[in-house]
Amino acid sequence: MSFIQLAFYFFAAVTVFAAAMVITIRNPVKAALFLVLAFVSAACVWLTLEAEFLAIVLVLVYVGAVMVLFLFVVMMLDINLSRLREGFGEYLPIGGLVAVLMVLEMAIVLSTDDFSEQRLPRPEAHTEGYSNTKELGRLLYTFYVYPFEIAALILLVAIIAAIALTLRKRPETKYQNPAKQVSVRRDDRVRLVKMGAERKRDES
Amino acid sequence: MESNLLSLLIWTPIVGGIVVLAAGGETRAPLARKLSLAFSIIALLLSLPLYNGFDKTTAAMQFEERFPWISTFNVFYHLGIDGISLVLILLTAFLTVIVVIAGWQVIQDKVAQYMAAFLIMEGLMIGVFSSLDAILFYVFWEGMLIPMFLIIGIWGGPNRIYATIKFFLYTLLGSLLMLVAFIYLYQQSGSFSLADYYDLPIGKNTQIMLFFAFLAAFAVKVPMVPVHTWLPDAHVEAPTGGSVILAAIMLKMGGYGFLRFSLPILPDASHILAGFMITLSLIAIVYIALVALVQDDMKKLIAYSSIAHMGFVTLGFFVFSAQGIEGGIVQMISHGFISGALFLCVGVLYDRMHSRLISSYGGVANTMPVFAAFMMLFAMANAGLPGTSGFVGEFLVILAAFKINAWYAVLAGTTLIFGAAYTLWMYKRVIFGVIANTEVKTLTDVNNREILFLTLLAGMVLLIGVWPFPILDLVHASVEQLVAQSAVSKIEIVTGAIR
Amino acid sequence: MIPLSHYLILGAILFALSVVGIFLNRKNVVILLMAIELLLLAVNVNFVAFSHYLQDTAGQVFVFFILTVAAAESAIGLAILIVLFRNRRSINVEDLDTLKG
Amino acid sequence: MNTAINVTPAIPEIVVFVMACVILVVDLYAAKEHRVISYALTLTTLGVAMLISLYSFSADPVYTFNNMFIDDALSDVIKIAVCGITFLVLIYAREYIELRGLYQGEYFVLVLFAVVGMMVMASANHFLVLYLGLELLSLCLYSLVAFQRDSALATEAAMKYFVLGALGSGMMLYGMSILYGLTGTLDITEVRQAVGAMPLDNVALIFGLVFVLVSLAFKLGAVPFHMWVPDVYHGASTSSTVFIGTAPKIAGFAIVIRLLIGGLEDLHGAWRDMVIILSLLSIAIGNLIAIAQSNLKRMLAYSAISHMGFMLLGVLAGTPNGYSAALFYILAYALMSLGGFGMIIVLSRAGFEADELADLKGLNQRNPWYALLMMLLMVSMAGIPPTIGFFAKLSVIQAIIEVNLVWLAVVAVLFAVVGAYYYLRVIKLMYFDPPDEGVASIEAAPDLRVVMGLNAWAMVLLLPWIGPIQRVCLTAVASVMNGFAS
Amino acid sequence: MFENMKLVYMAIPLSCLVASVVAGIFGRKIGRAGAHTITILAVAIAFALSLVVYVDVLEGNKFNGSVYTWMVSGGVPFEIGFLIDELSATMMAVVSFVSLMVHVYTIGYMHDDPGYQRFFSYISLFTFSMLMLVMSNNFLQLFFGWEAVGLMSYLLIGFWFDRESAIAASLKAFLVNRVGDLGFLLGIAAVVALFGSLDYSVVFAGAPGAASKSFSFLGGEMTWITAICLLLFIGAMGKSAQVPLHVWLPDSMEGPTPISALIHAATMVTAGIFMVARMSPLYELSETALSVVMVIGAITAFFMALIGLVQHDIKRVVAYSTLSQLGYMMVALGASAYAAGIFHLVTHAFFKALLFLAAGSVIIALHHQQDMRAMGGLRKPMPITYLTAVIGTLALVGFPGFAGFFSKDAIIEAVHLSELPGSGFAFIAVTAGVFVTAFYSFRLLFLTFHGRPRMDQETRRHVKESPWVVWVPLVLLAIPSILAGAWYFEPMLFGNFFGESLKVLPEHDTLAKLAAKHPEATGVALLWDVIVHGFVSPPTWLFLAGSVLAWVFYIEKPELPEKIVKRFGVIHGVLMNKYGFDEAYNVVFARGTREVGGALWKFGDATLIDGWLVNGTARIVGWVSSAVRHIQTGYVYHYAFAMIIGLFLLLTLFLKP
Repeated sequence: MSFIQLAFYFFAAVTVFAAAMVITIRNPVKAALFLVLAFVSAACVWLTLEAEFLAIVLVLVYVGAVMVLFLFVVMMLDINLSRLREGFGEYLPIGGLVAVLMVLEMAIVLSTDDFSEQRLPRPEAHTEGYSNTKELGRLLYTFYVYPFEIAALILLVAIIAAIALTLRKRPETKYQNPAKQVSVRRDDRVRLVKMGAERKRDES
Repeated sequence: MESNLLSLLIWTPIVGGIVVLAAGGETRAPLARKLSLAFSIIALLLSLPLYNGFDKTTAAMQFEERFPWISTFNVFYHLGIDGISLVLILLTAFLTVIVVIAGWQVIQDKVAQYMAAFLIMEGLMIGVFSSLDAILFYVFWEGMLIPMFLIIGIWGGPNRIYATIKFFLYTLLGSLLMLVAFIYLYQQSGSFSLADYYDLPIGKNTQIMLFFAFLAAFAVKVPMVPVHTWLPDAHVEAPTGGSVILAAIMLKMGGYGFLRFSLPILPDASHILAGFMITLSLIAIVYIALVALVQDDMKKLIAYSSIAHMGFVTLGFFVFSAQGIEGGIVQMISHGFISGALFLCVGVLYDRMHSRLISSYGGVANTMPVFAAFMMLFAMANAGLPGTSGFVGEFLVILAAFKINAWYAVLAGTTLIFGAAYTLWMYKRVIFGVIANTEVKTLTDVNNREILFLTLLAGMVLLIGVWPFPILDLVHASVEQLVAQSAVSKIEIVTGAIR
Repeated sequence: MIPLSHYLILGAILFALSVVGIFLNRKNVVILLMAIELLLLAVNVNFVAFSHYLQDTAGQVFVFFILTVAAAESAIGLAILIVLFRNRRSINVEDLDTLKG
Repeated sequence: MNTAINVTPAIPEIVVFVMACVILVVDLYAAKEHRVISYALTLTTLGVAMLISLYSFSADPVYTFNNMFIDDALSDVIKIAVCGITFLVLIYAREYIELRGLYQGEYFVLVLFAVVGMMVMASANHFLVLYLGLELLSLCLYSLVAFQRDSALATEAAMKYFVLGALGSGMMLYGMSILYGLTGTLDITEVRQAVGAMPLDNVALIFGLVFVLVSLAFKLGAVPFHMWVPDVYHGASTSSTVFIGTAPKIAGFAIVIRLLIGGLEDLHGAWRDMVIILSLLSIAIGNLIAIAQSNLKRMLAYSAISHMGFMLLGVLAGTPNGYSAALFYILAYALMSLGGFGMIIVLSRAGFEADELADLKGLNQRNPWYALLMMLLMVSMAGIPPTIGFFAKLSVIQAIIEVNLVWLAVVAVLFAVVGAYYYLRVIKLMYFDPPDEGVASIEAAPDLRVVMGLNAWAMVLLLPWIGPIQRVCLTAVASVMNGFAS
Repeated sequence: MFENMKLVYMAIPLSCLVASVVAGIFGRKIGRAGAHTITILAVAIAFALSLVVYVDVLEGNKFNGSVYTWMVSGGVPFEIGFLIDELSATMMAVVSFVSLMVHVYTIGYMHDDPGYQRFFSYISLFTFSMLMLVMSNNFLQLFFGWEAVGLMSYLLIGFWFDRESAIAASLKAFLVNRVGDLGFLLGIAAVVALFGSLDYSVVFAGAPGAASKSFSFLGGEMTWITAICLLLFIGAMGKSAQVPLHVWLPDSMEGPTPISALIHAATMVTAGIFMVARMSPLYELSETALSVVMVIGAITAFFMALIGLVQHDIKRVVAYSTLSQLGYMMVALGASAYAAGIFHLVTHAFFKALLFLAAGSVIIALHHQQDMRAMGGLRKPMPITYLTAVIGTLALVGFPGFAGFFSKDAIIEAVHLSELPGSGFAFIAVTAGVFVTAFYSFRLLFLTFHGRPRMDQETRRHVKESPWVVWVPLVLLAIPSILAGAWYFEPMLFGNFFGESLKVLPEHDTLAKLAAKHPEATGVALLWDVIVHGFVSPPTWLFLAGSVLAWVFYIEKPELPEKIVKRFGVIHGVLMNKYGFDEAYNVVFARGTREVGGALWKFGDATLIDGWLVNGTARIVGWVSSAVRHIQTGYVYHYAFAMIIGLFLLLTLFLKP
């Protein structure tokens, strides 16, 4: 068994284990962490496929940003952990059965000739000087410019939507408006009241 | 012949209905009434040139109009009439006027909607009788359901919602199967034109399947046993005008369908299944008559009698002779007048006493002699007395059936007894006898408006009874052609050409 | 060497796990979102593997876009989650049963 | 590599996209009382995009963006329809969202982005583009459902929609990945060529196909992938429902065409039977459950499911006529559905949703005009002539009879009768039942009234133009098939 | 005499029609006097013109032609037309004469009735219908008239529509007649099927050629002609009240007495006789049919007469007498002595109308008391009525020289000479019938006019002779009751009076054989010969025996009947119950059909079709719907699960490795 095989099977096993933990573990924080593990090991699997750029992106962007977002949300929401896993076991057998059946069925199909080594043998490794990143980058900005634009749009939508959905003005919160503070004028704050001079009221 | 008379005849009442709907709000009922009467009379007048200009010597379609409509399906706006259509159109135009008059004072609630519904239905019904394109036919055929649904549902009796939904779904189910058959035929012939259907060779089993599909639609409309149970409910609950149109015209659409579609398009299946159809018809005649005998609701009784009478229509059609078919047609026309008239009579009583139960009445002749006389005439016509229109069709059908099998005629002939029994027994309990209660005692006889429409109907009933010649003269050429068409097998061509 | 099908089966297992995770999980919506991430990961494994074995970069480009979309998706998903939590003070999946029948 | 990209065919998308950004900015600076500017701009944008698509309508396909973008008759038809329907949706929605505090620039922007997504889907000739377009649309829709932030129902619906939608997308991606692995390409034209060269009973091919099909079924809401439909339709604010229930259906049909017909037409033998199952189940379950509903929106949702079943009848026929019939059906359905949900908006007031069936009681007495309009819509949905709903059903049934699936046609019409029952019940409520005591009178803005009237009367008034419309559908479908044939 | 006889023919029925319509529709405007004036005028015109036609026909001017084409269908023309020959001319004269008498009589009888105009309208319309019937030249019009007289009978029996018994009787009459009509209609259908025409002349011309055509029926062979004749005879049984369709006639006495005289004695009920005679060219071709006619007639003649013995209602006695006499006529027809049948029809029309009107006169005098047990001794206060009643009775029982004698005697003789199966029985029945007839006739006479008055004092004091409008018709009818027999005896029976209108095959010609018995005589000599011979013939002895017995029972020993009734209680009971026909019909038909109908309705329509199929389907759909909706649990994981299962199933179903 070559190193690369060893690496693949090891990381594949870790990925599967981590994924299984994600869906079964009680604590959502731990689940998120297992998800991180799954992603990282998946990135390693990808490395065996010479997809270096994607592997790095997966770790940097996904683990770095998205998972953190997850954790943030999980921790921000005040969730009653004790209730979270009640009755989980009841559904495990049927869930497991479905999962096993599906995997079996899929495995049978995926082991057919179409994906065999005869038809699609593992290609030779890339030569020195080949840059996966460069190649992808070139394609993204030229050939895939149209999808790229759409992806931009999607991100824009995500921003708008996320803000529109979550931003709320709390009437009860007190906050300062610096612009208003800065642009304040004297007249706004001080009122000069002109009064007549004081006179003794001796006549009265 | 270049003419757009048929279109005019179809669209005038429909547009009229919309105008009435728009013009007559809740507060403007009198205007709505007058407008409706005007439009229905215009339609009736429009049908007169149709009659005058009709060439009785030919079976060809006349007053044809043909414009492409849905080119992707070869659907045409194709109208045209032969004698059979013509008589039914005349019937429709005539009865709509009657119905408008009949609803004049009786309907006080949502007058404009009521009148508009009838006007729109008139247009649609005339459309049914003059369509030469299957899709156009279907559109008119089904379009009618909605106004009728509303008429029963809004102005109907206490159990109206059950009745109207039953009516609607029953009919819809049958019609949709017919639609499937139409499409199948389109698939074979490449068009929805009836003329193309007529020329289309069809294999035996296919014919039988198609026949049942058509049967589903037509049998429900006619209605034939065992898909008749919507009719008593619908009739009982419908307002008088609704019952009249339902019995007088809508049922005829089923019979018309047999003549226009089943017989000429599927001659072999019609012959193969003739025994079946005749059996159903005879069951309708005997079984329904017995059932009618025990009804205690006048409208239900008349409704059942309608079913029995329509049994004659289908019986006549499926003996495949000119006499039988002509008998069936005359029976349809006559039943249109008679059942319409009887429903109006019940309506007259109902308007006064708000009961349709036979047991609520008794001795009405004492307080409403004129009405009693009218109703006697219509009851006798319903019993098929010679000299009234009710006799002509039954007579011809029995003659025709006798030639096929004497026992058919014997069973059909029992209507002579049963028809008289249920009609006159009802008449006896309602009209004759001593005054049953104080309500009957205070009844007032028919007013001028009621006399007007009853007289018009009585005139028609007697006229046809005494001289049915004109009707038969009109349909004669068409029926001859129909008989010829239904006598030619279509299977031969298929076996020769394809299989 | 590693046959393609092994990668695909890895993808399949991840797919199955995530799917099962969605219907097995009855308490916490966040886990659902995570299962969805797993689902996308499964697909990505497939694409990357195919891309490699086919010697075609299109697959990798696709994965790149999937990652992008997944990020956007989780942003919106979490946003909805927050709104939901604000409304109900709960992200229990079993509590999401007002709409039914 | 071709660097000189022809962007002309994509001008409608670009216009909408750019304008969406403009509106986003304008809205930031416009005071609340001037928000009508955003609204007007949005409508203008949609109108302009529609006109451009109309203007550039041509049967010959034009490929651009390295074959990822296709501009053919189908895409034009769908873009016109989507823009037009969305235009009407916004008119319907205006007063409603104003009254419920949803009248924000973001709302319009999201709608516009959703439109862009649909347009992208319509023109996609590449799995990636298709996926991105779909996601663009889906993300906008999730947000629109959740947009009524203070509504527990809306957020619940959004959450469900989101989870299931992501699952659906995942399935589509998985299917695409398998197809990619088999064909080595993501370009739909090339996929088709590659599939054509393969044995059609290839297990892996079918495997991929099933996943793709399931995701399509999900997007259309076909049973058993329909579960999100009633909850989302019900939970979302009606202004969002009216959008979700109409334009995206058309876009969904576009991807069905692009994937199943554009890409996998050769597998028709395989997917036909699957679609038969889906469509029968949809017709049956949709119609059956709709009967038991008491909520109008929910009832319309189930009716949508059954309508999708009918639409799929046309698709499964696998003939140009069938596809054209399906396209016609989906267009007609969008219009009917628009009116149906629109009526709920019309009858609703501030703080009151007229989405229960009981709210329709005695409508004829309260307002005969609206009762008539609603009746037209219901009749059309039930497929009873003389309305376009009937002609839509006619077309699809014709299509399946053409391929000798008469039994399917018969089963379909039987369930159509079942379906007619609950549409009738609506009419019954409006016409036969007395109104509840103390119901407020109906006040709707003039623009709303006009649109409502036009929408409902279109059911009947479009009759003379059914032929031309169907011819356009046929052209659209033919352009897809010819595009691949050449 | 007239330029265009066709117009005359048309004027005869139409005058009645017009009068009827005027009296019916404008009755209130023209008032009582107006109504009776116009109708009587019309009937008088009809009668006068009928005489003209009669004379004209006797001069040999016959007519057969159509008035207008009713319709044409399947190549068969259906026409309305007239056949004027000896038979129809005779009938027209009789009908219009009796009708005229009854019209006049009605003025008196219905004097106080609120439905005066209506009544005149009805009887005019009836006259119209009856005339159309007898003048018809085809089966269609025959059936028209047939049904129309049935309708008028219905309306007139139920004239007093607030009397439960009257309207029940009218309905019964109509329905029983309808049973006959069914047979009649089927007969017509058979005629059309066999001959392709409804025209008498065509049919009769084709009949000999079609005589051998047969069909299998209940395992045997039957000729079409037999079938037609039997079917038509069913119609005749209904209209002429032959057993077992006789049940309506006694009940029809609920109608006003003029009606009983006109319709239920003189004219309408004889329509069956007329029809069979008219169809003689057909009946002659079927011995089976003739036999049936004869046997049915004989049964009716004898057994109905027996019932007459025990009736107390004066009109009912006359009614059963009518039944019996109709049976005599039928027997004559069955014996191929058509002329004798018609002859008896004519004489019977006069004397039975007379008897009814006389009975009516009594009823008026006693303020609508009809029970003979409350009469008696009316000879003195009502001499004219008494006298005419006696004349009627003598004519009925066949006292030699009176009208009934000639006709009845001829029938008995003819039956005696007939060789058809059943003629033996028929002969015995009609002969015994003479005795019974005499007994009940004189019973009536004695109970009514003789003996001790049994009415209450109040009535007795007011009893007086009826007004002239009542007794004049009695007198006018009494004259032909005496003379008609002698006048027509020779020409009708032996003189080929009816010419071509009646057709008798030589081997059936009983009258010819009868004529052979009196080979030498003609004119008055023959008459004398017959009368003298009559006094020594068995029928006369029988009638004398009957009258004497009646005298003993009701004048000499009035207590005797009581004893006999006690002694023969069973027989009396059977007779009182009219052999149980009414009860049986009630149970089997009236109640039976209703119960069957109710069961069919309840089970077939309500339970099976509506309950199970229609509502059942709806219920199942509703149930399924409410069950299936619970699939939509609201839980997102269930939704996801459904998707997975869907995916899984599709994969499993369609992946074929």
